[in-house]
Amino acid sequence: MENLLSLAIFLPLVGALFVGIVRRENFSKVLSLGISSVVFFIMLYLFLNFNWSAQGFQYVKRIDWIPSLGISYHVGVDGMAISLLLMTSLVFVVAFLWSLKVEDRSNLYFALFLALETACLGVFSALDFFLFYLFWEGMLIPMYFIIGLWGHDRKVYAANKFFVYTFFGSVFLLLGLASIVVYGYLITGKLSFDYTFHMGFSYPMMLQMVAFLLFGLGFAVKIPMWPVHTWLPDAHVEAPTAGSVVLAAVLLKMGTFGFVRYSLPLFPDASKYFIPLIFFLSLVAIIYTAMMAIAQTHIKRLIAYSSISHMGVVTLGTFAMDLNALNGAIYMMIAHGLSSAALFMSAGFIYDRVHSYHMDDLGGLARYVPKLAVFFMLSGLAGIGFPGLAGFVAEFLVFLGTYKNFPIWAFIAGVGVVLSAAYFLYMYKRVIFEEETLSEYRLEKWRHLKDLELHHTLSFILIIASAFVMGLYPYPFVKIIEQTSRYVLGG
Amino acid sequence: MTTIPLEAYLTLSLVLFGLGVFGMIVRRNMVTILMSMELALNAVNVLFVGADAHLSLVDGQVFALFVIALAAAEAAVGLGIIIAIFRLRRVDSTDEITDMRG
Amino acid sequence: MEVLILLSPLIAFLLIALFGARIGDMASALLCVLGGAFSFLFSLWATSRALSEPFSVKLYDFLPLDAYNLSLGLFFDPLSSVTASVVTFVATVIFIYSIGYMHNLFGQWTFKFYAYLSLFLFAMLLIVLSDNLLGIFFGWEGVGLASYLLIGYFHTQKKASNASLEAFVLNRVGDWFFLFGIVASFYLFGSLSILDIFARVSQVDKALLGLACLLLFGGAVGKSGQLPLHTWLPNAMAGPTPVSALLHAATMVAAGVYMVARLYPMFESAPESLRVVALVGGLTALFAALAATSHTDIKKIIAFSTMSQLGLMFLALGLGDRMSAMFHLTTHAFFKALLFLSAGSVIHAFHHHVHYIYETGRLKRYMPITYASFLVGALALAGIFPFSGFWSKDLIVATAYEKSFLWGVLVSVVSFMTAYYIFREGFVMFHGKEHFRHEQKEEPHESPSVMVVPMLVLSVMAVVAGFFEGWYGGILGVHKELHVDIAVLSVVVGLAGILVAYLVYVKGLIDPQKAYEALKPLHTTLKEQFFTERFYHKVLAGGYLFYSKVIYMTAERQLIDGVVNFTYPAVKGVGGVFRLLQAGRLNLYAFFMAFGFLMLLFITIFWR
Amino acid sequence: MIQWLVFLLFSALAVVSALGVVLLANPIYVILSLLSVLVAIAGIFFVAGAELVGALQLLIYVVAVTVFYVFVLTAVPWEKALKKDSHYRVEGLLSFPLIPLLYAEMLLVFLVGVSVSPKGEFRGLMQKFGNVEVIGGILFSKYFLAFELVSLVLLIGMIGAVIIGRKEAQTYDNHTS
Amino acid sequence: MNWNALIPELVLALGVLLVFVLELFSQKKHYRLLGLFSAFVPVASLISLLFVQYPAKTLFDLFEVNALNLLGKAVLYILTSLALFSMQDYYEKKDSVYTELSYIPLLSTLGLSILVSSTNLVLVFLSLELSSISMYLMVSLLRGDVLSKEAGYKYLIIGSVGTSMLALGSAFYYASVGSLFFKEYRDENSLFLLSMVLLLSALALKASAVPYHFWTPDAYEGAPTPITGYLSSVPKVALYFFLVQLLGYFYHLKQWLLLVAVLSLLSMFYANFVAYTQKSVKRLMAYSTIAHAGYFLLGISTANQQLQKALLFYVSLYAFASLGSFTIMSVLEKRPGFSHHMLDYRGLFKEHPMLTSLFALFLFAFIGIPPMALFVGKLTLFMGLVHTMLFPLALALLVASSISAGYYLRVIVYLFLEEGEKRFLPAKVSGGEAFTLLVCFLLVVLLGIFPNILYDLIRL
Repeated sequence: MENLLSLAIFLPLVGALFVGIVRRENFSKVLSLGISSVVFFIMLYLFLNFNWSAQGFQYVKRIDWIPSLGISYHVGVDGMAISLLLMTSLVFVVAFLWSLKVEDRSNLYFALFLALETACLGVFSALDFFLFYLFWEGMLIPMYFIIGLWGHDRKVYAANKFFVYTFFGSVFLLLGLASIVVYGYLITGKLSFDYTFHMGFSYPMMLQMVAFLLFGLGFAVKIPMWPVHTWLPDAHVEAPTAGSVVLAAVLLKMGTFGFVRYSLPLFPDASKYFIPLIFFLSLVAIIYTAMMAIAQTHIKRLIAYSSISHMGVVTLGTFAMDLNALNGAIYMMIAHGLSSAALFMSAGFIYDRVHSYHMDDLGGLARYVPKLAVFFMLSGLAGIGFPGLAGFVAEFLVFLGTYKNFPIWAFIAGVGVVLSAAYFLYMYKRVIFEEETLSEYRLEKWRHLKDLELHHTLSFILIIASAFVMGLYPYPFVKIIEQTSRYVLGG
Repeated sequence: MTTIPLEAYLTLSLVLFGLGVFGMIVRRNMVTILMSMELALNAVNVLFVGADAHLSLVDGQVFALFVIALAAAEAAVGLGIIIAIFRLRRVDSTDEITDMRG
Repeated sequence: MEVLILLSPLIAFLLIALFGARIGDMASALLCVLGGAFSFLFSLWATSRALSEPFSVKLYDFLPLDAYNLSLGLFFDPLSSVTASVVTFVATVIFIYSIGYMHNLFGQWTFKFYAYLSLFLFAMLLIVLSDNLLGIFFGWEGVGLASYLLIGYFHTQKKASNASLEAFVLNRVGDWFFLFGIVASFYLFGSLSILDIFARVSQVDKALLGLACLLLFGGAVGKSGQLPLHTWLPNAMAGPTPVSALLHAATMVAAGVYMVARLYPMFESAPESLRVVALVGGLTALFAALAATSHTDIKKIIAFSTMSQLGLMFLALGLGDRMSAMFHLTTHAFFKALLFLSAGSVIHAFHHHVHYIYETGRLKRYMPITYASFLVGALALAGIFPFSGFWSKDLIVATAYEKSFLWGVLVSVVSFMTAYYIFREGFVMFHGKEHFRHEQKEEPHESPSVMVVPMLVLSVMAVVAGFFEGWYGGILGVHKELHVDIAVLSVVVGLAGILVAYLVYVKGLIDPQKAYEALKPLHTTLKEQFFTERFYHKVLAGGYLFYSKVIYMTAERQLIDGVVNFTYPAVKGVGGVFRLLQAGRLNLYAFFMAFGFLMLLFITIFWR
Repeated sequence: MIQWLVFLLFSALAVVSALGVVLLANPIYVILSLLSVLVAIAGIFFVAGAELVGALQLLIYVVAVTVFYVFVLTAVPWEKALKKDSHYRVEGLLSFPLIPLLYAEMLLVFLVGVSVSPKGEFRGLMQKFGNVEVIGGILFSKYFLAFELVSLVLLIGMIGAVIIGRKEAQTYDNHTS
Repeated sequence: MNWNALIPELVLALGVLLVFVLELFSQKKHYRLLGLFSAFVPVASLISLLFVQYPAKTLFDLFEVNALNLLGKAVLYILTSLALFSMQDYYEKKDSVYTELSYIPLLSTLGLSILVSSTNLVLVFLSLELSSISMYLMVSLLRGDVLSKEAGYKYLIIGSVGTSMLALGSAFYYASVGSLFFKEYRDENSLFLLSMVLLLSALALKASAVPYHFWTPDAYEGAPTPITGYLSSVPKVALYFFLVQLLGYFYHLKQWLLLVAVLSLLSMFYANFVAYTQKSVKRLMAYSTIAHAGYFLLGISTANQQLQKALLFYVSLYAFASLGSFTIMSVLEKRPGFSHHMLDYRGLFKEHPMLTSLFALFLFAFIGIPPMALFVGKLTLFMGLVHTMLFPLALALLVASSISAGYYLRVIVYLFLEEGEKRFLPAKVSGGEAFTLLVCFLLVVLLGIFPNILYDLIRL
């Protein structure tokens, strides 16, 4: 069992090596899809076997790695991690499925994605600071090249901005890690990067605040929180579809995951102290970026801003210091992973067919690609928190939990419900519904647009079906997530 | 043996050292810069010998010997390079060898 | 078994959505009707059970909220089961009607339309039958979505897509309040189940309860198109007429009223909130009636009338009279649907090209059955004895006069205007001149029987429904006396309204066009709904969009991203300055080094 | 007293000549000034009782190194240098305050420090043997490794001067032709 | 006399002698063989390290061996050997064969190797000068290339300023302490302070820290690229191993921390800023070296085991990464017409995927991305700084290193993301270069994943 987890983490990396060695396009595609499916089924198996009533981490594997620095190979999952892992592995299956038609340097493409998968899975399952940071940074390079090599016009700018920005954040994180590890050494005389080792401490307030800010900056950049968010729209706009999917669905979650896994349990007092700050930033993120979203004419940029807005809800719920809110925040991570993946897939599909992301160039697509219109609608509904889809449960839990201690904040944050509907439907109207803006030439040309192909449909179905399952029967998911929330909140 | 205080040696040494540095800053000709460098190295020797006299030791003198030898070696290499530059470029002034900058 | 009430439209929806393209539009339509009909039958059955003994059905555990387990379920009591029956009945009838109405569009993916209708019915039943607030919210949003999709059904038209967007967003504003109402109630009662709430309603803090009620009422305001979230309802008429009839007259918009009635114990315990309900309802009733008097769009007049009637219902609720509100809701469902169907019939006769009453005229010659149906509906709406509207409205009038003379006068005024505007529409369309002549070559003709039969059925209901007043009061456990004086008064007021309309539009006592010219400012104000719509569109929505763009261009691009992007030139610029030190000349190197050494020495000596 | 006098004399000579090294325009005069500095410093060495160093200074520096310079100056036609300014005036002016400042700061430092510096233990030994013997002894015992290193340094200096300075026959011609 | 302690140096010296003699009697055609032989000399010294008993002192305590400096020597020998392996082909292709170059680097390494062990300023002075003069020569020896001569001259003059500072510092040390041996001297003596400033300045000059860095960009750019690789790796390692030992005698001065901090801050920020304006990749790497000098100097800001261990780990691995990247550049430079201008690197990935990926790997290592070993260095450095309560310095390091990411990325952008037309012949990697690259790559990656292999060896 515990080896299964490690197997799932490193299988993609091995696959990447194979892809790099064999260099056959079809082989790469089949292997990537196969490996990611295997990983998905492993994760599903682990998820189903997860015991939500047991305390602590499960499937734990610990091997001494660098004894002199107190670093060990230590992996394991709690409820949040296994949920995120399941979502991640699903998203990667979808990303590979979606990319089956990639022709440009596809070997490298698949190798990079496989490496990225290892990094992403690793981040969520690492129980050692060093290992965590290894995976955390390890995701930078593949993503950099994915954006830089397969992106659109301003790919270099976007890739560099992505890299420098996130690197900037993560060095702060590194310093934060170093600080608490050294503190642990100073008071116990034992140098250890082990997460569980550090869980037992209560740090002095000063250290907590400093470390919280350092960690927080690292996470905030990745989430991204306002005002360090501007890399995200650019990265999304330029990234290839599968890249955007992974970026939105998985990479953004690393930041919020970090808040829940590290900031809250390690620095409880500082977390309480900084609640106003975080809440303010979250509210700005929710409202301000919703405004930014509606101001866009570029669909991917709009979706990117909507992601930031939703991550604002996650941070709000994370720091509401309430079980339900935290459940909701974690639930939102997964729900948003699904919905944003589907949204980016829709946008990418539109680009594939019509070669434009601009609303001014689009319209009336419902008539030409009706299946897409349906899936686009469903993904959008999942995103704006429509009941019956995963997003609603998350939003409801967050608002419910936040309202308990911070009714005004929660109520103001609730305006996001309205604004998100406004920007999504505004976009939907202009892209899918309205036809009056279209020129005759376009209409003529679009008459023969090809609707979703099989692999597209399959990808969408995987994502949307999951969103439905999570929206209609959240009980087991919330129970599993609650396993994390309880220990994080110290209950 | 009446001794001259260390301060005197120090002062002299520093004056000479400073002049050497000053020479390196203001001289244009590559050879004269090398000579200014010799001046600076000699200034060090003065200090060593002075310190020896002050301390009644001989280690400083040994050091001074080494400095002399080293200065000679450095001068030899430096002059070799100057000649090589001159052969290639026909220049002998530092403001003419500024190909690399920034 | 009771779950089948919900499941049959749901299954119809799924079947149509998944296989609609394959089985064709007609089959889809039939499936949809079948789903509605089955649902109706099952609800009748459930009603029969519920009347004797309320019961609830637990579906499944939905969500663990800390210690509390939220499970979804259905609750059947007289109120919900009767409403469910009414809803399914009206829906089925309208589904049938829509086969005729949409027939000319068959072959153009019209199965979507039936899918949406089925989805709507499912969601509506969820509202009606849910045993907890979250379930209500599920349906609440579901009908919102269905309404969005149906309003935007002719999405290639800008009008329709804009209207659908507006409807959804304004509904979402209401939902925002509703959601927080749910949240607030959860903390008040520790549960979301309606039964639990009713059980504990007397034990909680009144102020907080009032707040929760107001928040919940916010949702109702959005859904029922009350002030100030009203502008979407008239615009929603861009959808196909059966949709207007079903969603925007008979059922969906009434969901707000139903919800308040459903949670009435909560509201009752917080009288302050009821006062707000009454105020909003009364204002809306007056406001919408005024707007209706000056509109010329066939459907919009009826839409404003709907708003107005909903306002009356809220007024009744606010004044503490749940029974009359709910009864009016029921009768209103019949006669308003009837009115819409008649209007749809007119529009259908003109091949969907006519939208304004002045483009028609003298249709009674061509469409007698439609004329009759419209007349029945209008008389019911005007509250003329013995049509159903009389019975239900009379109760409200009575309640209003009971509470305060002012409320009574308000209701009377509204009733007067109601009678006036609906007959104005009727007289212009079915009497008067044939305005359509110069545009239409062919003559309009009566609609096919698939449309006519539903109209007839509804006509019958609109006539007889009023006689069930006593029975209805009985099942809700309320008995109200009929006040003869009030009844006479309201009939007189209604007749007066009709008379005025008759004099103006049939006899031509005053030329309406001239009157409009003379009262132009007033006319415009009323027609523009006191400029609220324009204010919302231009100032709120337009302003939001404009400022979003401005902030995007300034704060986002210039300030935040500007700072971020400026780091590169800044670093490069600083580097360019530092770079000057590396000038390439050995002397300068020596100089800088000496200077640097001097500085270091300086620091060393003077650092304390 | 005489020692003082001689010391001052040599110092004055050294400083004046050093000024010559720095300031004179003609490279030949500069070499001569350098020579004079070196001789003066050798004199100071003698005054300080470091006969061996003084002698070696005279031998290595005054003879060998200076010959080097003269040799190079002939190889690199020094007349060319006279055609241009021999100094950078701006840098000179800029660094003018720099050097006194350097002096001032260093003086400030060591005037405080000298008094506490220790006195050595070789005094007796020195009187017993001559300076040369002592240094020789220490050179071949204590500083044996250093001595070997110096030989290597000199070797590399020599080799370096040869391989860099020698005419790179084939390449150079290839490039010019 | 304990000759045992001197075995590695003796082997090295003997090797030098042997090469020297062989060189005298061999002809040009034996150049390859000679080069190969010389490259194996450090390997022999490396093996001989195993026979050294430590800790020990010899030659009247002038020369000391202990676990730490033996490790330093091992790193030095490996680096030298690798540098020599990678050198041969470059000179042949550049048509600039100097048979002397087979032993000059060995001499330089010999000097550095003695430096690491020396406990006396005389020895420090001489060993450092031996290596310096060798390096001046190595920089200047590229046939017909005036840039290398210019670089050599600038290096020599500024280097000799450093020499005179070192000598002056030694003189002050001597005058204040009365001995040329390093010892703990705790009196409040301002002469001692002055000597500290001067010695630190001189060593900073050799380590190319701002404001004594001026020779670095020019020498690095002008020197033949394999020599640049040598310059950026071998002397750095030796210097920091030496500085760590020197630290023990000076750290108690309160100005020490201040001076080191000022030097390192200046270095990191100055270099990271200026690197952005560079057009030549080689010169950019020179500035990167200066920036890294800033990072490394932080490691000697106070005496703390963790900090120094981190520093030594970091600098050793940095040397390998640096040698590797310069080797790649020299491979590329062998193609006629190639300058190191960024535009010449455009689209290189299409032509040489392996080489480019390796280069990118080294560049990412410089940025500090795991799992490359330099990351562990940075992390442990952070930990050390936090441990010694030098939080502001840690923050500065953090900011500086995130600034630095940008210019490395520029190179990577040119390598991967820009399209370039084919202008050069394909580059051929010689066996020696391939070996060097392989070793550097393996060390950088493997020690990143299993840092304790080296980390545990660093025993202070």
